Amino acid sequence: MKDTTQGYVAEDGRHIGGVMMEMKNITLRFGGVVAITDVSFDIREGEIRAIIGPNGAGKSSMLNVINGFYHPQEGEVWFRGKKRPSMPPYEIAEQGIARTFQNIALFKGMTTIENVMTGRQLMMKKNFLWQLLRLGPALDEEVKHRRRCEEIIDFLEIQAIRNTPVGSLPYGLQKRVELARALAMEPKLLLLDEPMAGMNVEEKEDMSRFILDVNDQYGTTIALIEHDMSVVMDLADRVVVLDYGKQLADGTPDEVQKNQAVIDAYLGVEH
Amino acid sequence: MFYREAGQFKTSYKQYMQAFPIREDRIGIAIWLAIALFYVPFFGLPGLEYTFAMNAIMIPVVIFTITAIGLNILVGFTGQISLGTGAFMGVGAYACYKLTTYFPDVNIIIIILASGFVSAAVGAMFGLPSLRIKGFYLVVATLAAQFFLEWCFIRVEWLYNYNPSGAIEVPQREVFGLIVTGAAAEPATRYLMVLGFLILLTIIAGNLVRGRVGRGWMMIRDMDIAAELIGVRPLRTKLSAFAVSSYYCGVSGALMVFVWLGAAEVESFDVNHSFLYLFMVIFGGLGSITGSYMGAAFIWTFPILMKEMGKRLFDIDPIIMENVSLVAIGALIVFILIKEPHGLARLWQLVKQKLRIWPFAH
Amino acid sequence: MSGIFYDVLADPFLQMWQMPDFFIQVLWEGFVSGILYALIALGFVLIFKASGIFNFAQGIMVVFSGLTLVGLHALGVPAFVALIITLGVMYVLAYLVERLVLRNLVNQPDIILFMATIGLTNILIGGGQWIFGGETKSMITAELMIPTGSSVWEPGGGIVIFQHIDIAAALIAAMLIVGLALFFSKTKVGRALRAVADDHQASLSVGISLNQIWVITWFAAGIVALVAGIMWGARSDVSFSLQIIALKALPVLVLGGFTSVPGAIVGGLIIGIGEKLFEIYWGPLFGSGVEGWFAYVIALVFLLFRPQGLFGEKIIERV
Amino acid sequence: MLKKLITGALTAAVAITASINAAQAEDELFIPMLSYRTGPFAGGGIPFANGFHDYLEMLNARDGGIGGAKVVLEECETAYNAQKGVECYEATKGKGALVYNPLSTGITLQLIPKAPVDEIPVLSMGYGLSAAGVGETFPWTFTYPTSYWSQMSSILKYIDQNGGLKGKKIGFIYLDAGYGREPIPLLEQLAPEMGFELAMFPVAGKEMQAQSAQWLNVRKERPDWMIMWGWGAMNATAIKEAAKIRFPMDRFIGNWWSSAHADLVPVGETGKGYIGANFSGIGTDFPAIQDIIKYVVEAGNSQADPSTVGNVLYNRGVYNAVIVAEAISAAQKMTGKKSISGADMRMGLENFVLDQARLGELGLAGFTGDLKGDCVDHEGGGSVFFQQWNGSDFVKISDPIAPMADVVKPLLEEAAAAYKADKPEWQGQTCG
Repeated sequence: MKDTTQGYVAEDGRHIGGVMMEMKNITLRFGGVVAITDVSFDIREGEIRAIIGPNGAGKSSMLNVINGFYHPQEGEVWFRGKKRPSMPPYEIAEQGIARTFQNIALFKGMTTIENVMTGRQLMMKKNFLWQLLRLGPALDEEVKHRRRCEEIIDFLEIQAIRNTPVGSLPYGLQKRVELARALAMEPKLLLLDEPMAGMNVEEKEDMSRFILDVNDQYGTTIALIEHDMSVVMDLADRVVVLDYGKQLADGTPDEVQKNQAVIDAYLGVEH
Repeated sequence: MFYREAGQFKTSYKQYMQAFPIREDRIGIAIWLAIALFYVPFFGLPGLEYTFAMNAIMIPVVIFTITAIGLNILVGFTGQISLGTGAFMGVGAYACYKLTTYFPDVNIIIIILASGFVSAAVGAMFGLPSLRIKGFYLVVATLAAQFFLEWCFIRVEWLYNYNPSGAIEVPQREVFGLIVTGAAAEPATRYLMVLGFLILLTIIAGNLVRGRVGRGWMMIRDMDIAAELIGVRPLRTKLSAFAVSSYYCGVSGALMVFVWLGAAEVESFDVNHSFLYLFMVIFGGLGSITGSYMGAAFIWTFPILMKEMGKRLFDIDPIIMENVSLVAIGALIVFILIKEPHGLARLWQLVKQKLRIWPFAH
Repeated sequence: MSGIFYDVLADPFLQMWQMPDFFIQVLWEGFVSGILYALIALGFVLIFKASGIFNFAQGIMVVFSGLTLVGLHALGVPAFVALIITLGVMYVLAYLVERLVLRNLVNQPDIILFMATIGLTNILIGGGQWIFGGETKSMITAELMIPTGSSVWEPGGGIVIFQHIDIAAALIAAMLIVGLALFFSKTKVGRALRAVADDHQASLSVGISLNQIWVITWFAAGIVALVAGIMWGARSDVSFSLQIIALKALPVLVLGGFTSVPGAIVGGLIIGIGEKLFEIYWGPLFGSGVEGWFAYVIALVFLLFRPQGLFGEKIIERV
Repeated sequence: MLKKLITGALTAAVAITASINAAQAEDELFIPMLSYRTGPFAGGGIPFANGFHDYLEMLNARDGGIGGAKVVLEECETAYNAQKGVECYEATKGKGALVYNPLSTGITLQLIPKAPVDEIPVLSMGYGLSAAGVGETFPWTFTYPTSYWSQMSSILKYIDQNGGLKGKKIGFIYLDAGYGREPIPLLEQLAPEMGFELAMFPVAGKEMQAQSAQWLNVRKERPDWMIMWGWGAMNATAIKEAAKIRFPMDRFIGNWWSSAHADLVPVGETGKGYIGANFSGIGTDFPAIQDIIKYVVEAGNSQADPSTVGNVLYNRGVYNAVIVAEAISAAQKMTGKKSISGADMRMGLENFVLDQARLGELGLAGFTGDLKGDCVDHEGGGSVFFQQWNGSDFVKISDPIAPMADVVKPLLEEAAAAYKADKPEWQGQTCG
């Protein structure tokens, strides 16, 4: 495993920066059940990082630790060179971490454009008084963000469903709207929880393309959980493997694929 | 045929984001507004005796529409059930009474607007538990507010100026030389005053729900955990919903007593009234301002209509009709929840959608 | 300041000590009203457990069943026959609710179902008044052979009065609870009911449809309502204002948890006894008459510290 | 479906119009009847409404109306709800309403300010605002035959006459609302003057059927007498609870809204000895009541259960109707018109005389004490007597006991002045 502390050059030639987020010896318990045991890894600026593992490996719990929804009993989370204290999820969102959800968590009562606009909430600062007048600065702000959201909608090719209530959209499109919403937050770090679960091959290809484009065009750092090994191996720069809450391996896709423990625990089971 | 958006191109997002992007809708609203402003105050409702139309139908409907919009902000837009509406209206009414006793020379419109803030503060206070309590548990919290406030309205004699009858009796107040409260006020004056409040508060509610604040409410309603992870502060958002909602209820409560009833005891703010207002919101449509108009108008006029229909057409005893309309409203609530959980507003939308493509089937 | 501390922290306990017979009487009265609250709460729990529906109409079902019983008797139907017919009416009600309401609202959000039960409340109020009239009715206590006398116990010169009707209420409530417990644990239908609470699929494997389960639970809640109606009606009278008192079951549920039968009972007793003690010993500080909101405020405060109730499981939120 | 509904609604709207705008026929006396046969207090509202209705219908059937003009009654259901009260008022006032009997304190309070504007008098008989007894301040509102404060003073007098008041402890259990709280200022003023001790037991409106806490407190306080200001289901529950703590029933006095058959029949033997204040005769042994039975009840024109005719609240409804009828006929005599207006009605209400002689003519000899319409005194100088429950019926046990006018009058005037203080438009009002 090569030393990558100061950044490295990815296989496709992209330059990956220094450490953005570091998980140090994370242990997470629910009552008596241990979900994660002593897991440590880091995420670099501009990287596409994957967390994989069989069902119940603690992947989603890990993601929830990263975005502060769960607070680990032991271990530290370092973000951008500082130890992150335990803070409510909305403050973590303010730090520039956005995510999508395994079981889509869109706002069902709202349309696509409204859902995407929710990603801009944090950036809208005009106070209540302007809001209730909806004039001047408040309206300008609304228009400005609306424009940005329309760009994201164009980028993800979902213009046609702009004004459709999201509850009535097919699954694949809902996933895409959710990605749009996360992108609207202009995150530094984007967490994707099984972005391709339940999709057909074509949809998976589309989604992979979007993920690469996002990383490429906006330079967004991406951490994703995925079940589909082939997808992960194509997309990710580095992979961390969990099993039963424990860390089995961490490295490039090639390294991980050759790791005997991983083959035994995960690949061996799958194939 | 006449209801088309084809050919109406939007050249800016501002246009796109209008409350009523379709021209025919705007014309429709203008016609309604013209009727409400220029026809009703002078002629009442067609076919009804003027003061009956004004005092028993139009004025209360306008006031309850404000209540319904307020409650809808909480229940329909933010997803927090409240059974404390009656009491929050009471807070507005008692606050208005106290303020106008202390400042008899201040314009009553300003007093009413100010008393809404008292109600908003009380509402936000009782909204505090909503951070930890969700769903049906919150129902209990709002019932606690309802019953505790009812007790205060009786026990804190200061609230009704130690009046031995335990009621607040509205003093006469004038605005620009016109009597607006008390029995001597003309129905038209009173109607136009409450209508003015309604228009103002509708515009504000419309602005709020279409902007950042409203989106925050709906995010909490649709999926509170996701909302929080996106950066919505749950406490601030829920409290703002409680406060804004209670503000509307408070203003409508003050208007109800000052402009409509003229005097009120605690009975006018009891829990049964809270149910009535909830019915207006359910029936009109959760999360719809247009629906609040429809719901308030329907729930208020329906029993009156039933009573008169029964009496005039079939010679049925009004007592029976009273019970029949209770049953009918209950049944209609269940019916509309089964057929269209989003109420009359959604039905109206469907009709419009049909119109949009009429005369073609699809 | 010391005066307030004395009034709040010392004087009430001193009073309890000085008049022990009266204190016992207060506890007993609290116990009996607690039992009645628990009975109403039990109806809520049954329905909530089986279908996740928060049945706001439980309170009016208490009134409605009581009115039906009294109304039938007024028509000349013998008391026990009237009781059986009333049970039949409650079954028909359960069947109609399932058939016309629940079946059509499957998979709707909880809040919609809750609102539907508020609609149902309106139907029962209007219907009840229409059929039976709005007057207060007296319960046919003697005809149902419920004892009405009282016994006196004189501990150390004091006096404690036990109404036989209250003793009967406590016994009947206990029997009902034991009966329900046996029903749930010993019968096939009962076990299916418990299964459905955990997993809607599971009930199908027992060979009972979800629809039947709903009818049965609503009927069971109807029986509980009838018993509560009889007991409350015998203590005061049957009138529509009982419906608002029945709302007291809500704070009871908050304390006990929405899905726990023992919780409903313990919660009922806590509210019943706590409310009486507070009213008698601390109420005068507020000018008395605090029973209207005390239970709700206690529930509210309790919720802030333990949102899942006494017996509920801790809620772990997932995304 | 929708079409049908809309057509139906339109038809109804047209029908409403037609009826409201219908020109009032000659020689009719239109009297709106705001009653409540539904809602939490229906138990009291029903017999009262029946009595009121049946007496006036009897006059129509027997005498062809009053002074040759037929009485037209329109009943409007308020459910004891102030908001519905407004609706009923507005629906009927345009039809030439002569007088409103709101039958609810809440609705009375709303109508009091409207009365001078619309020139329709309000007769709140034995309820409403006590202060309205001051005719000079409230020229359009009448509280015949007497007010709550006067009643309370009579009750205290009764206690004084039956064992003395000095040094006694008086418990006051009341519905915790405007109605129940109204006599408190009087009690607080009289307690030191008459040398009795006072203990208060409020009962919240929605808790009125759960009074065990209040009665535990009664047991703790050990009052010598209990006085009750209750209504609806509160009354029977209170009597049962009193029996439970073995409070002596003949030391328990209910006001005139707390001692009706509706309250005591459910209690039966348990309530034996319970005393109540009343101002209208009990039973059917009056020629006028017999006429009601003959012309209305037996003719099938009454909603009343025949067994309830002659009950306390039924007869009180009759008495209310008698005052209305007497005022109408006084107004007819003064104006010389058959069909009168609201303003004429007020004149009638200020000038009728209902003494024993007149009561005899009406077939109601001994039904009640003397009552005289007056411009200044809108209480009319009536008084209450006391009745006792014998286990199955009420028995009159006292002659009318006049109120302590010297104590009550200043209180009434003070309250009236307070009411008027913030109403500039009321300053110039006066009676006559």
